Amino acid sequence: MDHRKASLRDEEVIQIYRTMYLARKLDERQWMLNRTGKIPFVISCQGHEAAQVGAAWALQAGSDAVLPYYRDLGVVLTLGVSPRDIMLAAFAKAEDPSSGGRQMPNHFSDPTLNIFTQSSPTGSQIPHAVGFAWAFKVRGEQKVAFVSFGDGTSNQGDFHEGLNFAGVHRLPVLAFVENNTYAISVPYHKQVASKTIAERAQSYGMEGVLVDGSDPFLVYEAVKNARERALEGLGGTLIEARVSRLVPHSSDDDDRTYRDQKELEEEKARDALGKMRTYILDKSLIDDAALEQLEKDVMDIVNDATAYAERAPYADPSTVKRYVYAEAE
Amino acid sequence: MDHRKASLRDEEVIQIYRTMYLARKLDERQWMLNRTGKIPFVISCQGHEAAQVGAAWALQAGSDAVLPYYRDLGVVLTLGVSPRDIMLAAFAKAEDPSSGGRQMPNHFSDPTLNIFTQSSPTGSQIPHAVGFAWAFKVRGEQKVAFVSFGDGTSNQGDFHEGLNFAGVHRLPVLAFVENNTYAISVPYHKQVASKTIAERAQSYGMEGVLVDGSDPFLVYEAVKNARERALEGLGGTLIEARVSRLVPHSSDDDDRTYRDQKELEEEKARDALGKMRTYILDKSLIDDAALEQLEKDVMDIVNDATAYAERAPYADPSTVKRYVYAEAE
Amino acid sequence: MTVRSYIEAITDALRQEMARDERVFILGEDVGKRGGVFRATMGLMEEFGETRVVDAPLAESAIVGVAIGAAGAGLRPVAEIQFADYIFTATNQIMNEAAKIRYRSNNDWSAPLVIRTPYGGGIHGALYHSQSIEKIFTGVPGLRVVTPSDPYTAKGLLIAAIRSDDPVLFLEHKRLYRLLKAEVPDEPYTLPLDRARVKREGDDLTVISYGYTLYQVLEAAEHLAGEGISTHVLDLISLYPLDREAIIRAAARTGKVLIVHEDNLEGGVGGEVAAIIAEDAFFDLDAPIRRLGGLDIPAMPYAPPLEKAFLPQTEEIMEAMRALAHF
Amino acid sequence: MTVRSYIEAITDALRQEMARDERVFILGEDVGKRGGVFRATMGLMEEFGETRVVDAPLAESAIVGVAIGAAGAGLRPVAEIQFADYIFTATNQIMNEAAKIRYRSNNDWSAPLVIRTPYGGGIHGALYHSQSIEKIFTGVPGLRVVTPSDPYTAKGLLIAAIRSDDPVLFLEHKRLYRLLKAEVPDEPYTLPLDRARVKREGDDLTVISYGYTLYQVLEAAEHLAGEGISTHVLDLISLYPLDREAIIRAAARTGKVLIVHEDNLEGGVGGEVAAIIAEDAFFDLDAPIRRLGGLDIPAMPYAPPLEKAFLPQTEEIMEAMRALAHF
Ligand SMILES: Cc1ncc(C[n+]2csc(CCOP(=O)(O)OP(=O)(O)O)c2C)c(N)n1
Ligand SMILES: Cc1ncc(C[n+]2csc(CCOP(=O)(O)OP(=O)(O)O)c2C)c(N)n1
Ligand SMILES: [Mg+2]
Ligand SMILES: [Mg+2]
Repeated sequence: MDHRKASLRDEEVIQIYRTMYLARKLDERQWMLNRTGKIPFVISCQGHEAAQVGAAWALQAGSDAVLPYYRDLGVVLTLGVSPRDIMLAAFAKAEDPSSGGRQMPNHFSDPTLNIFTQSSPTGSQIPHAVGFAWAFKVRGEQKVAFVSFGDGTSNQGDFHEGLNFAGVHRLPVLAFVENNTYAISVPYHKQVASKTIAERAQSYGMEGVLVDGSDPFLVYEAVKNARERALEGLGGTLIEARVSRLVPHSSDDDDRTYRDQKELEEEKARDALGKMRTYILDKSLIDDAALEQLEKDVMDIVNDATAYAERAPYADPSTVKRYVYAEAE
Repeated sequence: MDHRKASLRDEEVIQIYRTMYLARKLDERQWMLNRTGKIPFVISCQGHEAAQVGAAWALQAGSDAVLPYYRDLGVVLTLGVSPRDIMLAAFAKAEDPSSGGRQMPNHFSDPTLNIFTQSSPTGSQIPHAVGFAWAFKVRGEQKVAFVSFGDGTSNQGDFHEGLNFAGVHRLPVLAFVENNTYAISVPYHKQVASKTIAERAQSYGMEGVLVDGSDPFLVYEAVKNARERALEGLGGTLIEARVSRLVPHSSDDDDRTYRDQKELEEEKARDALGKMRTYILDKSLIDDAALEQLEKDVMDIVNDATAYAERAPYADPSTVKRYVYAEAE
Repeated sequence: MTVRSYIEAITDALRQEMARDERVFILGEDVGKRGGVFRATMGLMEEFGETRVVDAPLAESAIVGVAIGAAGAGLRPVAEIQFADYIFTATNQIMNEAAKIRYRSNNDWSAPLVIRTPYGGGIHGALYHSQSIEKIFTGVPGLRVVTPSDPYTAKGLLIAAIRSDDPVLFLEHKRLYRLLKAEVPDEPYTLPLDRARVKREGDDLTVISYGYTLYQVLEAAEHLAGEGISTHVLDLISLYPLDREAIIRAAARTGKVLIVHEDNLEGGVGGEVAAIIAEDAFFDLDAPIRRLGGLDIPAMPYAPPLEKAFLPQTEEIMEAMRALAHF
Repeated sequence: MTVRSYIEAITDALRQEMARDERVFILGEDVGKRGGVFRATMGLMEEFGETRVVDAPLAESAIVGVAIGAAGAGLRPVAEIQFADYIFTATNQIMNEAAKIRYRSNNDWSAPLVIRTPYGGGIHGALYHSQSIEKIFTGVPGLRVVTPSDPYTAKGLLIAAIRSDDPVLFLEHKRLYRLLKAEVPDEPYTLPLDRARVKREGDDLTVISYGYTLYQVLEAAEHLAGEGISTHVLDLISLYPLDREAIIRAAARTGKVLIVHEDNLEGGVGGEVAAIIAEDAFFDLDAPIRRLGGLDIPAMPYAPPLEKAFLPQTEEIMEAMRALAHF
């Protein structure tokens, strides 16, 4: 879609591209670090960036509550998490704002941005988002709770229980499904019994919206509209963005046993990031030189973040017992 | 509806009425026994009998797997559980076939009838039914798994997870919701976010059917059709029967704080049991004298069952440690 | 001071905290119009309105999960699980989420919520309305598990739990709800969440218990006093983390220890209590550490003779106490 | 005999039981085409087909619940929970259903199923891929909880679990999967589900452990042998119900006991073990019963220095052993 139809300014589109590109490069760097034995684990956003950045662009950073999942590098960068923060988590360093190196990377958390702390069990964040939305509603605040997760996760009990609670009380929850048609190795048709995830909204008296996740403007528009409806008191929305997982599930995975590699190559050829690059050039929102400079700047940032994080200290082992319970001030 | 439209023989209709009446009378007797301090607890089928007997009439007793819930006295009587069995459970006597007096009444179980053992946590039986259906499908058996539960229970994670599993594999599961619009004191609109429970079937790629649960023929037809579809390999069905809970949730409940008593009186006046009695007389399926005799016979059975169970011994306390684990033969 | 039952003390605590702090709200099944199936929240919806007392859909994982999110947003949820037997579907939200939120976020976020739930048997509740669940939920760092055994403690402990910045699993023994009445201060007060309390001073043997069985122990102690046996009785109150110092002190005082609880014997909290004593009060011991508990069967059956067979009878407890005293 | 790793022994057991008994089937996440994220079910879908190896939707409560129903219908399910950390949403199905089915139906129905799951840390798994869950699931009458610590035991115990008519939670320490290889008989065999095993005979002190820490203990024992200290080592294997006789015998043999496990110290299985000894081997004891365990923090953190700080190091275990021996 044309970005002007979504009322996005040219400058915003450049920023969207830049954030997608940054996410991709930070992600790729982590794979490299993993393959060279410098970090133990990576889990990727590659192929989801358009949907993530488009969605987060519609949120009010620091005000709306955001409960992302492990792929949402694009979401949190858009909200304002810094590349250094990302790399600090990848290297598990003390300064990592999400957990001080206690959690695996991509378990985002940042109270200054109202990004709630995440765990690994899939779907458990959905009722949390509903709880935030409950608080916003009873306090009369103009905020929504945005929560994201994968297609497989929409089978968890917490998805059902959480969204039903939200539906009964018409709470301002935006449930964002990044449907990449796989849950690790299990393909959609063995995983989800409904044709779309979006149609599950009906069970919760909610709007369900299906959107092409390779187009950030479409996603932006869907989330923006859903946010407005939620703020008008019309309840939450279940938004399904169709995306592509361009790499194995994580650095511990090998997708060759279960994924048609030719199909995957085709998906890579249709990469939303490349499409977006072509778009900004075609629409003359940027010229070649400026784009090159932008991409170079991003690489400098990635390099800086990597170097900074690699040098940063680990938490002192003596801190390992802290913060199990509230400590007296 | 006219019973001939559902291809039910006149004699079957009399049996359906008789079973409904028997369920009601056994149920009423338990309340009396409870109010006179003879048994500690009752949970009722009153108002659900038409739906229960109609549904169970469509099943193959002893062959189909049946996973009822605590209100399903009408279901299990139809399948062949005896009034004495019911009263033995009410009095918690050793001979109670469902648990030997270990469980509360109405936690049905009878391996000879392929009624699987039930617990109290709502909804946990749904995945069990899916497991039975899985076994039937892989063994190529012409059987279905019938599982029932209340409207509130359709909010449990196990409902969602179980039916999605069934949907993915198109398993022969009949999920039967007895929607009495209350979960103890909480009314439907505070409980369930979708307009109907039946429409939740869409999330599972299943058929969803809404049926008037005060008409046993309609329910019979719905379950029969669903059973046939399941046996043809077309997958399960979620059937919602609209019923009325004519008494408090259980003998520990008092519905006066939360339920409009006038509305309740009106529902009682529309009691499906009375409607059915009128129907068989109006259609001249039975004459007054024969009906009176039938009802007297039922009362004799209820009296016999009560007397038998009251006299029956409790399990010996020395048995309390048995059957925690498999015992060597 | 007003004479109140255990459950009245709980209602009193809830009402006072809701009046004091508008962030406090209740959610659970039937807690609103019905006032709870045991009536712990009776009248609170009328008094505080439907946004403060929420009749939640039948879905325990959501009850706890929504409470966690609401706590993250700054509210102070008090979730009710209707019977402890039904808490298990919320295990992930309790153990993997609530208990770990502070730790995993390096103190940035917390989960200040209370989960109240009635546990225990002896009221013809059968296998699914009688369970003692404490053994399952103790041992989860980040979570506090407490249980009061009298009205005074119930009120002060619940207020402390609500004001605490940690998630607290607040276990209420349902057989105690209306069994006893006692003087309870009218004004709000708090009791420490992590302290055991000496219920009776004595010198011949020590009995450590909590919940319903504590009353069997106290009855036995009273009886044995007539035989000249002096019993020291400790009420654990905090089941996790345990009050190690109080346990060691109580054990060391007499050198003879009996531990009694309703939860199944094997794997119950008594094992940890005994282990603490066997490690840190070993040289004070004059006899083997004895334990009595519920049978190692799934839960209390429904039939009265079977139900009764589950728990050690007061006679049996007394016998064990006498044997220890004369050891 | 073939030299196999721990995980190869597990695959071997699965394959042989599936070939022997067509009722046996596997369900879990990624167990099919992917062969499991740790590769325990590698090649089994190819060999036995899609109705015997089922890639289940991402929903743990359904995995266990469907297994229970299938078992009720006469099949023999082996469910895999991908990481033990993700088992908690299935708690209700495990504790309230599987464990209670035989008891509540007075022996009419049963739930013969196995739930396999990798637990434990030390592989950079952080808070949600490192947990020791045994303390949560032990103490549930009707459920067996076992954990092998070597390839030979892994195979024989898993075959026994599959053939058992009881529900078995089969815990596999993921750090052991590829850590060691040993001779494993090629033919199927079973080992008792409820027996501990002496791993090393000795006379100066007894160490009781299981899982990964057992190897730290054995290493320490080997080292201390050089100092003339003779250590008796017991591998619990069955965590519930515990093998009381073996525990008492092992404790009585030396009179000095150290218990070591990876699970958090407070509330861990070691408490029950100590309690058994303090009650039934009291007069044989020559020293306080010592315990070492994981820190009482939510789980192992990700950062290597923090991860390492979680567990007692072998040095620390050795120090405790030495102190006991010289006591
Ligand atoms: C409760 C739980 N079970 C299993 C896992 C292991 N696991 C991690 S991600 C994943 C697949 C998730 O698939 P999906 O929801 O589609 O998200 P995607 O990774 O495809 O974006 C699984 C099974 C987990 N983290 N939590
Ligand atoms: C998991 C669980 N939570 C709570 C309860 C207590 N409880 C018993 S029945 C019931 C309401 C069930 O409502 P519904 O599903 O509509 O069935 P109905 O009783 O109306 O037929 C509740 C909350 C329970 N048995 N199990
Ligand atoms: Mg996916
Ligand atoms: Mg209902």
